Amino acid sequence: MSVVEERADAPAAEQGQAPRTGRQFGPIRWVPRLMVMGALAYVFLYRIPQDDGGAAAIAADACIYAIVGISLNILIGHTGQLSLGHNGFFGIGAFAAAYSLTVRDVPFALTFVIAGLVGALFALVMGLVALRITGLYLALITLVFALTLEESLFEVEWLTNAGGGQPADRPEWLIDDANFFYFCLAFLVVAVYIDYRLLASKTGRALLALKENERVAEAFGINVTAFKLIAFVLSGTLAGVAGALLAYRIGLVTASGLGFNLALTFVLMTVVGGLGSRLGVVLGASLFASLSFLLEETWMHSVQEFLVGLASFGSEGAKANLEQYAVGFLGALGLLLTIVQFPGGIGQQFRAFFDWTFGKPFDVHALLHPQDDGPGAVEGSSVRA
Amino acid sequence: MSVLEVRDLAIRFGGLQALQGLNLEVNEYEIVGLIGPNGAGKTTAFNCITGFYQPNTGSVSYRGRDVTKAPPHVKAAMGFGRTFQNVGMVKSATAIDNLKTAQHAKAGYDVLSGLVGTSLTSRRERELTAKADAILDLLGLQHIRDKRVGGQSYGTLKLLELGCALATDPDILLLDEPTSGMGPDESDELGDRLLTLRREFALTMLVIEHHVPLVLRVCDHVYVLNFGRLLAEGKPSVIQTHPEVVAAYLGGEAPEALEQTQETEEDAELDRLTGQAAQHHDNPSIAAPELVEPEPSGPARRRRAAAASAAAGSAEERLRPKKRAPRKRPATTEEDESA
Amino acid sequence: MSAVLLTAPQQMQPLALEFVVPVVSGLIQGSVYGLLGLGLVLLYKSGRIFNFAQAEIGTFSALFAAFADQGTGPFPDLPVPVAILIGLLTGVGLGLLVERVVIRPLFSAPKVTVVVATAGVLLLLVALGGFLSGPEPRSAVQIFEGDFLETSSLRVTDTGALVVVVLAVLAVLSALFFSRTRTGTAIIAVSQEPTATRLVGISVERTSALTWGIAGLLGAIAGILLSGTVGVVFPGSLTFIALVPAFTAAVLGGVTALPGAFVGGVVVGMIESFAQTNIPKDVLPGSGKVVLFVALLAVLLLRPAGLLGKET
Amino acid sequence: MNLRRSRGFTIAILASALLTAACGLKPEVKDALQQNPGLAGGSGGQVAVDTDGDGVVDAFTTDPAAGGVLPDGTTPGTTDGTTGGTTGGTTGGTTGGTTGGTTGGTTGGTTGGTTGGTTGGSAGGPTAPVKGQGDTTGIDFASKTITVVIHGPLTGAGVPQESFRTGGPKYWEKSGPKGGFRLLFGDWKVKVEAVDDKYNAQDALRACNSAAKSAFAIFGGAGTDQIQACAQSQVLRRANVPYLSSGVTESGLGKLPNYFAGSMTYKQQSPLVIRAAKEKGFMNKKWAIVITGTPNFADARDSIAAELIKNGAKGKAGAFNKDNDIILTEKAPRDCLTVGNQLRSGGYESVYFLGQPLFFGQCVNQYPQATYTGPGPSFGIQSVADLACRGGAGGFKGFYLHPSPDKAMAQKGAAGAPAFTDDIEAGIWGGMQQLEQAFNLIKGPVNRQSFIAALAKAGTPGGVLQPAAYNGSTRFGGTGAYLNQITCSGTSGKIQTVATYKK
Repeated sequence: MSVVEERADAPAAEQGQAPRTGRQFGPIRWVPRLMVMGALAYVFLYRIPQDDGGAAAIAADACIYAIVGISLNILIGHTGQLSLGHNGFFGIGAFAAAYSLTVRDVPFALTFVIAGLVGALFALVMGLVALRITGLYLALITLVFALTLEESLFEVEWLTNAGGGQPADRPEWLIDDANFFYFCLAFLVVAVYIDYRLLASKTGRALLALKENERVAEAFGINVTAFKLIAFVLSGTLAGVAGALLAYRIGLVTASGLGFNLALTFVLMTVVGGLGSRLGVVLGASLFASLSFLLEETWMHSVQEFLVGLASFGSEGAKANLEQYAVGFLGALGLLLTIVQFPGGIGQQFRAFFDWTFGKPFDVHALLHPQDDGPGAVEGSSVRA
Repeated sequence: MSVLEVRDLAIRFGGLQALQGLNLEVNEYEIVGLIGPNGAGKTTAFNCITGFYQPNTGSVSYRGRDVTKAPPHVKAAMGFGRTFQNVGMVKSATAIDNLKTAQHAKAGYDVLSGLVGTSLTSRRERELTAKADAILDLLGLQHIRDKRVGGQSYGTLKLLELGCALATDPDILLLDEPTSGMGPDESDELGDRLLTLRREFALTMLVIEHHVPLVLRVCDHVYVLNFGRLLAEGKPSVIQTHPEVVAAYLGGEAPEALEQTQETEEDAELDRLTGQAAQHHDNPSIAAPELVEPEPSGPARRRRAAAASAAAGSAEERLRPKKRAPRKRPATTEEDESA
Repeated sequence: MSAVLLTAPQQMQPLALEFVVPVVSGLIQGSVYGLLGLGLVLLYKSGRIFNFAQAEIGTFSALFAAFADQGTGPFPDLPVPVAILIGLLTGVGLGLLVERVVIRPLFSAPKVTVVVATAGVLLLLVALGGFLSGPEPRSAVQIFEGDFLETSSLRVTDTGALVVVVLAVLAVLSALFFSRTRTGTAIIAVSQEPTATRLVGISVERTSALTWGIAGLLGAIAGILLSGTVGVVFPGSLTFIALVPAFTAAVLGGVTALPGAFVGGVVVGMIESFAQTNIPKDVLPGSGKVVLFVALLAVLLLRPAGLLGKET
Repeated sequence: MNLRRSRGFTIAILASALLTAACGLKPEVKDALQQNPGLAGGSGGQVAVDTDGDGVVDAFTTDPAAGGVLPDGTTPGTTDGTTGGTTGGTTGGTTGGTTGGTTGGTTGGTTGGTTGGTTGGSAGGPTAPVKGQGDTTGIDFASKTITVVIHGPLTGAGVPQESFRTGGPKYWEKSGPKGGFRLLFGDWKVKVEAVDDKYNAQDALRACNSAAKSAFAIFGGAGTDQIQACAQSQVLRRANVPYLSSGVTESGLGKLPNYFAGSMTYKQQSPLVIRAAKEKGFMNKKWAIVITGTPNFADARDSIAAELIKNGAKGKAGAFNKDNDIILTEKAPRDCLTVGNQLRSGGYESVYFLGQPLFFGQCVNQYPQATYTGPGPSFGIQSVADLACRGGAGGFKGFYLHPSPDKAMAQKGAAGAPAFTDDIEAGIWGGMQQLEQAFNLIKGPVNRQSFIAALAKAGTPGGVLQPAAYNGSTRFGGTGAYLNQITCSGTSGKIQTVATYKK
């Protein structure tokens, strides 16, 4: 019975794997794992935030992007609705927070609530559209929706101070970037928990069912309309809150920072991370948030130099300006590789390691044959057209 | 009082009158059969009854209440459990999760407490799992409990789908060809199972079925559809010898050709509705083309059909319509009406 | 249109700002959208793909034409027609390359995956274009340098006029291509029944390559002409300026109907122009976009097949 | 035990670990914050008296308006600083420097004193930077280097310019004695880092905030929105980071304690535009104002409209109308077709144009017949002119007010400078010159507070740029501008300074 009990809470995606032996107990096996965990904790909880080279700020970005990734994954990965307009929900959250704080003097904590609500509201509108328009057309309409927001609502003077941008000052205790990183991390933890609960409860099952086959879902008694909207609202709320965090992270929100590129980056990081894989999405988002920093400040600089060095003509003496393209190049390459070669994304690649860290035997098979059977392999590639 | 009562049901798709003047009644604790040649409108009738289609005229009442306009998920919550002709399940989820998904309407907690993770939620989740396990035990499917359903054989899937329908806690069960893809032994077994289910769960059933021995054995009453109209009704033994029914069924076509009518309906139709091309699942590791491919390619279908008829043994054991009535149907509704 | 303007510009003066100007500038802008839209429609029609890289293929082609025109990189200083030819070849080559490397391995993948992949191609092309050209705007190849028409109230450059003509001709030609030629029908057949077409001896691969080659050519034509009207080209420029309106044009016109791209493009251009001219920025910023979004939404909700599309 | 459950478990552990860590770290971080001296007083444009982390009174008390007494006993004098600066600006400073000797009050002052005293020779009397005094972020005592960051659109949708990167080093690293480093007082060097703001306020702010940690001062290269965003940055204000830029908008910048505009703002330039129009003969024409619809241009728009009305300008239908003759635009170049045709059908002959440079060039292409004028684009006028001439069939003509003069004139004003490739380099050169002049104003040890205090009550004598004068009440110190005429020779633009206007 206990076996059954233990399996009881297992949500859909993780099961149906090749049977694995259970968790190995015993203190000795845990030593290396604890060491790895300790090292990770040291790096992420102390080393990076206390870094004086600006890593804390980038880490905060990574948390914010990861929240967006989780939000987007709820739509694309769990519900099968391709949204190219997430920059819209994200942006409206950012503006709502900045506006309510700076212009309306709303208390700091309340601005997050407002941002979440506004994000949810806009997502609800898009969700209503998604009830009628599906597949690629939905992708297109969300894209146009976000671009329209960018050029219209985000340029409305009273709300956004038009091109000048709406400032959003952090409270005293958050001005330090390390503190702000911990603050963002707390939000990320909540977002991850929500996503975890989502999949562990009936909502996640309902979303998966309606993603695969709306009629089956209906026959199971799932109100497809309601749950689609729930997915949009949840996703919009998370995106809106992430937007508020971004507003405080930068201190200013402008429309130009919320354009098409951002929309693409969001989709890219989610797909490269591995649709349906929570770990992958967080990793992918962090990677994309910090890529340009990594290319500037770490050993990866040599990669960038190599790429820039390849660029030979049309730009004599201006190679320094080419650095920005290294980010796009690597990101795009990562995306194409993911789609064509590793549909499981980063999450798939890291899963063996992650599983091992938390108690499972190291699964070489999963590492070497990423296309077998992983959640990403199925969910990541079966976004409904 | 009858559990389900259908009055003067009619629906048309474009130029095609798919159903006309259908009257049908299912009483408490009955197993009612719905048979007819392909394209007769059986699945369409199911779809109208369960709310997937809105009939143009006519009414559907459930225990005296008019539920014609209720959407499918409401009907499911009301007690309409149904299966699909070509297996309706969440293919990327495991068997146990499908069974839990099917209990959606009876989950007993709301979305928010699910997200927060209250103690009620975890208790209810445990109960859902226990019930799902009980159903697996009942159907003898514990061995595929944690396997993704996408990889299972067709017969297993049909059985599991029945389990899913049971998991919705139905009052009336609508089964669309529950034996398709099963061999004769499995079919017999299913017949026993249906009778057991009726006894144990006090179920009422409406069954679309080709496998005549099964119909004869389990059904209390049979309706025969042809060209969207009611051709005959009555006790199975009477229907069996009904001249018009025999005429409609016994023709020249080989049984193999008739087996080809295992067309998928759901995906093809969805695709048509959304204007999208057929979507192919891209994971080669998942078998069961019936589930994976919206439109199984010709050869595979034929192979399966041949295998099924070989297993069926003697031809008379399976009363099958021998000839599809020659008729022209607009191409657009092909997917709608393959039953 | 131009004839009317030429004969009676003075009388139109009161109406000019509100009506004639948006119509004419909308026509030119819209033709550019339509040109891009034509390639989008072709790919959608043949494979149910929204190609996000379409505009960037155009940018890339325009960049190469500019390289050749200015003698940058490996190119000697070439005359304009040769430069344009190089640009067109670049577009075709890119189309073929994208098909072979990205599209073909994804034949059986869900369409949405393919679409995300084309977005990846878009970013990759921007990056490559950046590596090759640098971020600075580069002056584009000018096919003609004169003015087609100049009155007291508006001016149309030769390039602008050329865009309209080219779009009209191409829209008609491609419609004929699909209805009259074997290759055209083969493309349609492949899109609708891949397996069956393979059985009757049409190579799906070759047809796909052909489609992408043509799409690349259309993209290149759009790119060279659009950069001509704007005057400059830089990595991402066409995507930035025209990709979304082009999509809107394609959908408005009916994404499966080739002349639809023409109609859709012109409608989009005019709607945008009208809104921009007549709704001041302080009343509604980005009015052109808002009106377009509403139009797109309305069309998708009310007539999903588009203005000229057939219900399929 | 399945993975999902274990993940949930893990996440719970992680979450609690994170929270504990965050809470545990907070006091330390707060301490660290408190040790970071130099909290700016929020108002009044003055630098607040501050204590450093040890609670020791800072090396100086600053109340520039009141002419406070420096700890070393000398009275800061405006004239002193200015003359010192003037000579220092070009000659590199031979006089002065003795005052640096004995900065009293704190430890570390002695080190500074010795350095200053022994080396002598710093212009206007700044002492070398001293550890432990004021906020000396961005000063590297080991290599004797002061880091300054320039942000500008190295990339982006404007007219991205490599010159933003090369301009700074050209001043500090290539125009010193024998073409080498230009040395500040006490052989200190200035290292300039260019960071990319992508011509986007958000990225500018990001860049500035991160630069505030490593740079002593920040110089805004270009772009109104970007400059405004940076200047207003919470981080910069709080850490009191000196921020210099050319004059752009006045909106939101007037009260910032750390901001200095080194040239005239757009609003200040409006009367000069009228003057240019009168002198160059395009005043009595039909006027239009084409301006990007951002609040940051509102002051420019309102002031030029008021000036035009005051001077009896004509608009499309008779008298210049404040509403009808202003065309607000989006930022996107695709508006240009519309704008061009609007100008054409309105029959406008003189156009005040304020907007993104690339946009400007493209719009002019659509309607080259008018005479264009305005302040700025504050940078990149050469590429704008090229762009305008290329499509405008050579017909483009414009008179633009600009902080820096044409290349030839700039070269003359910048003795020892390597040849400028364009006006951006010249402009940055001028800005760097101002910066050096500002350094030389400091009495006593160099830190952010003393820098701001010294500059706030004086100004810079100019060189390539016109002089800037600040006093207690304004940070918009520009006193003049150059009128640059743009004409086309073939398809390339020619820029020539035709007048120098004083305020």
